[in-house]
Amino acid sequence: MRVLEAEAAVAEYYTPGSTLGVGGMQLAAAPMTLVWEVVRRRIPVGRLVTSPSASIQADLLIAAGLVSEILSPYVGFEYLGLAPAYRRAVESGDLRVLEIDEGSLTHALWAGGGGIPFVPAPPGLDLTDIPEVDPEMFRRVTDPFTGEERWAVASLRPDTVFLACAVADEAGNVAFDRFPYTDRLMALAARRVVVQVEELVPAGALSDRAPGATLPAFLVDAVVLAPGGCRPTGFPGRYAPDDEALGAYLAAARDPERLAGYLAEHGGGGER
Amino acid sequence: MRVLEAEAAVAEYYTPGSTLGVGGMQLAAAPMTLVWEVVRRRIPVGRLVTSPSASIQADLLIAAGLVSEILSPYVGFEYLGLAPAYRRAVESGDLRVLEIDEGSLTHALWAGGGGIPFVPAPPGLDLTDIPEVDPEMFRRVTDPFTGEERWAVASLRPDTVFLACAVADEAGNVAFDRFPYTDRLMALAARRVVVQVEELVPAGALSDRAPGATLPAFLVDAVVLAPGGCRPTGFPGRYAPDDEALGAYLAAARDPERLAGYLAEHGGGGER
Amino acid sequence: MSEWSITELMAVVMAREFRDGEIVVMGAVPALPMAACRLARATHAPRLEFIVGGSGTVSPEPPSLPLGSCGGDLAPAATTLPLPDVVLLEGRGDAFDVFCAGGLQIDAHGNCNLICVGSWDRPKLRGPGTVGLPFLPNTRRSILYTQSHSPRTLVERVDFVSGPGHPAGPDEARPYRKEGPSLVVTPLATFDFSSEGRMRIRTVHPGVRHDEVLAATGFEPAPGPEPGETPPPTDEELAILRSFDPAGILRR
Amino acid sequence: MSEWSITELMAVVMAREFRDGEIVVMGAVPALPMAACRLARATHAPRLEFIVGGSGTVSPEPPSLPLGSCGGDLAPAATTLPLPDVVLLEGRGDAFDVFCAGGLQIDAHGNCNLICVGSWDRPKLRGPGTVGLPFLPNTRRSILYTQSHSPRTLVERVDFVSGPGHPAGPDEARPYRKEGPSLVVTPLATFDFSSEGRMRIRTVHPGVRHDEVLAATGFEPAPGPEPGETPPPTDEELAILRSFDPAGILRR
Repeated sequence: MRVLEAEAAVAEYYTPGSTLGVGGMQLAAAPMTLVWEVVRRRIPVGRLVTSPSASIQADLLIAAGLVSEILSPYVGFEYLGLAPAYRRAVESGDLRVLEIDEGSLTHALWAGGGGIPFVPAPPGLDLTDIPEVDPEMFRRVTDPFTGEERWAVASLRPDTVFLACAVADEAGNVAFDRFPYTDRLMALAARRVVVQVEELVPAGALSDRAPGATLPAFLVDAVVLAPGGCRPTGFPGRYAPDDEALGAYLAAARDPERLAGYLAEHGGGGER
Repeated sequence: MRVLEAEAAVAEYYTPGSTLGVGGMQLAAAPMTLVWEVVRRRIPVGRLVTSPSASIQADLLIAAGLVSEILSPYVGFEYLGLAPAYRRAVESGDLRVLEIDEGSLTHALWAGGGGIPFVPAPPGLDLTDIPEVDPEMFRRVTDPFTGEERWAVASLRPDTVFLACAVADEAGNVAFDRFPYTDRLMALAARRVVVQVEELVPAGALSDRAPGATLPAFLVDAVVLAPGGCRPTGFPGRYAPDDEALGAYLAAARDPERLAGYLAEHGGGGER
Repeated sequence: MSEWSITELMAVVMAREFRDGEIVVMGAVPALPMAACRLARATHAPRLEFIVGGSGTVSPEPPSLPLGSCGGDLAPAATTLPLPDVVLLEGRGDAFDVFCAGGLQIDAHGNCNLICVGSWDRPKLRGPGTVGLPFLPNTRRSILYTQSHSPRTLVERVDFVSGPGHPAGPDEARPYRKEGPSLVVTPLATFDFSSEGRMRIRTVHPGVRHDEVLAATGFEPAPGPEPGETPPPTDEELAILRSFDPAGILRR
Repeated sequence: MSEWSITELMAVVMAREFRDGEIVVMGAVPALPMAACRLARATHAPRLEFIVGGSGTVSPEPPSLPLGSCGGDLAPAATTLPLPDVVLLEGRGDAFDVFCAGGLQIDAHGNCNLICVGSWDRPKLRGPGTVGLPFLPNTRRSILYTQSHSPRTLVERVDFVSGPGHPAGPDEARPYRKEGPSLVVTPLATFDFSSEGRMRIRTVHPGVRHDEVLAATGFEPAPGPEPGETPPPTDEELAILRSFDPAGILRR
């Protein structure tokens, strides 16, 4: 593990065009410092994988025209409404969607973390139209114990994931403070992990954290110090979502003519 | 959730002859208060499922002649040697063994917690002799994405599990202090969960614990207050394994003539 | 009788529907179902527990209702589950009792759709995605709600099933033999389901006419008992509701 | 030169084998591999990390070597993984570099057996069970060790494969194209493996004769270079080793 600037971390650990996983749930803990770095340098994203509920970390990459296809159970802005760029890109046919639900995504990441090639779906999915429209992620499998046919979801290993965590110690261990969401699981499934953190602490300072609340340094490739770097989303226990700044993004993203100005203005330098 | 005496908790939440899961890893956190209750009342155990590495919590039930079959990746006493009753019962053919490894057991419990009927095995198991001797837990499945055949392990839902946790609050939430082992996962897979704890604290006192370090009350059927109740195994952070007491058990368990006396002496009353 | 907002009425209706001891799960924008759960806990269902969205918090009691489902204002709670465990348990089928959900479209059989209006490959409207709605049939029952009661929202058949409701017709077994959707709450009315799994008007909210409900509904409800008026919030219910909604989220 | 125990020698041999930056996993009775890891960290491999058994602790540095692998004396560590995550990652195939393991039997191709001696259904000796040994081929390589070097322990072919080694014969691909077992350490000698995956004597410990090793080995080792003497612990190695073994666990 190394402590790097965002530019170096993204350049070194994300291969343009490969599968990128982005952490953060709803309007919390989006790794915006790292995402802005991708936008600023206009790095193409082959496939974007999100947590079960992404917001601006996905919509911004789509707005910038960088994403070829997306695997996500939800892109939206929760109480602030739909995701403008995502909506427009899907409705126009510019963005390929790999339809998936929260359960299948979570289990696919679990399987990816364990060398497990696929997971049979629990009840529920079979009553939806989802697996029929996504033959890349869903196939029929025969349960060898009962002979029954059911849906299976393929396992998932993002080439790189970007996460926002609370703290890293100087040895590169990271801790999640309150909610690990599926971010921690995404790190287990990833081939490379880049974590932006709010704070750096001395080595050993995380030794009192519970096992499920940390990631050991050997699962983390690079740490980027980025206090406030999840804005305009919030970071639980540190800052709330900035609804005004989110609104400014939404207004720009709804209007392609204003979008270029927004990207130029906000992408010019350090994180917002 | 209810706080009960061991006798009532076992009587109410363990159906004789059903599948019993016992937590604790190696010589730590064995739920001996609850196990002794089964021994004392001579309750037959249809199938005993253990954590990846059990010791006296399994061997004692076998020594008492209560177990029909066992699903366990390891029964032994770590640095103190083999498990005498387990060894004797398997070598004599008195105990049916469902052979399984740590990975398959862990994944089978995960699947049991999620309504997932089976899990394809990661690489490694296919190069062992294990799945061939356990057709109840292992079958060949065809990967619908690659067409390859591989082993699958059936999911597992113990009817009841007995765990030892550090603390319960008065609302019935429990916390694991240091190591959750696979005990926490076993609780997710179980139909009924009985937890013995070292300590009771007021409601709300666990609100600062990390998400992965607790179980909410609605996943716990009964809590039994049993300080020191893991002895002669240890409880991390509270007491170490009692090697002398473990030695006394091992000596008795190796000699069927001394065993009856040991069970009578130690099974007479409260926990040891 | 105090004045109350439609959203407050909806929260009260949902609260009355919960039974003591039930475990409730909810997703994004949790203020309404969370208010309902807290009201139920404060009145007839003290042992009800609820899990709030991606936070995994169990029955949090923040000083004010949260707008979002994953924020720091949901902590601390008495306990919190890691999100992957919540997701896992949603598949188990016997861990949770009630799923509170909605959709861009809800149809006559209680199917929900958060994916798209129009065809999937070239949608007229792309929704955010289905999140956890495929697990709807895995809780013992579900309670559906929408802030928009219109023929576009309440439709005969959803364009895409992303959250399964009752199977159409009397002959098919209900999925997994659970209860399925038991109640739909809108700004105009409440609905339950016929024995054939088709939505029917249960009550009409105070001040709303029956024909207004029909005109706003994009399908013909199943015949049923004469709908009464939705009992309005009592002063006590309203006082309790507002005690944890000092910011008036439910009155916006 | 100080006096040293055979177990101390074994720890030193294993320590020298680790490379900087490797991630090592170990199971029950971890004192020996843990001592080796700590010695490696203190000398040539400061960035090596090791995970201790069911505790999931990462590179703990307790004041004294632990007897068990799950006890409270392993905490605190800089971080700890929940056991299900360690198990998961063992299947991933690229998370861990070295698996330290042993068995009731270890055979000429490095297969391990913790299940039974004799037939599986009616064993002469029932072992404890295989725990995590099926994952042996999933780490980049493995280091095997046993405290008992006898024809009953080191056998031509294990009675039951519970931890896979190299495939027999030159024609089969090695499992998953990883390195497989790279070293076997016993109280008498060290072994490595021929290009055909068969064990061969690498070094003989000081004071042990070559024919003693052969007599204690239940199979004919593959021919190889003339085995040298295992270099004994240096004073520095011994001093470091004993600094975290004040109770002398390795000298018992």
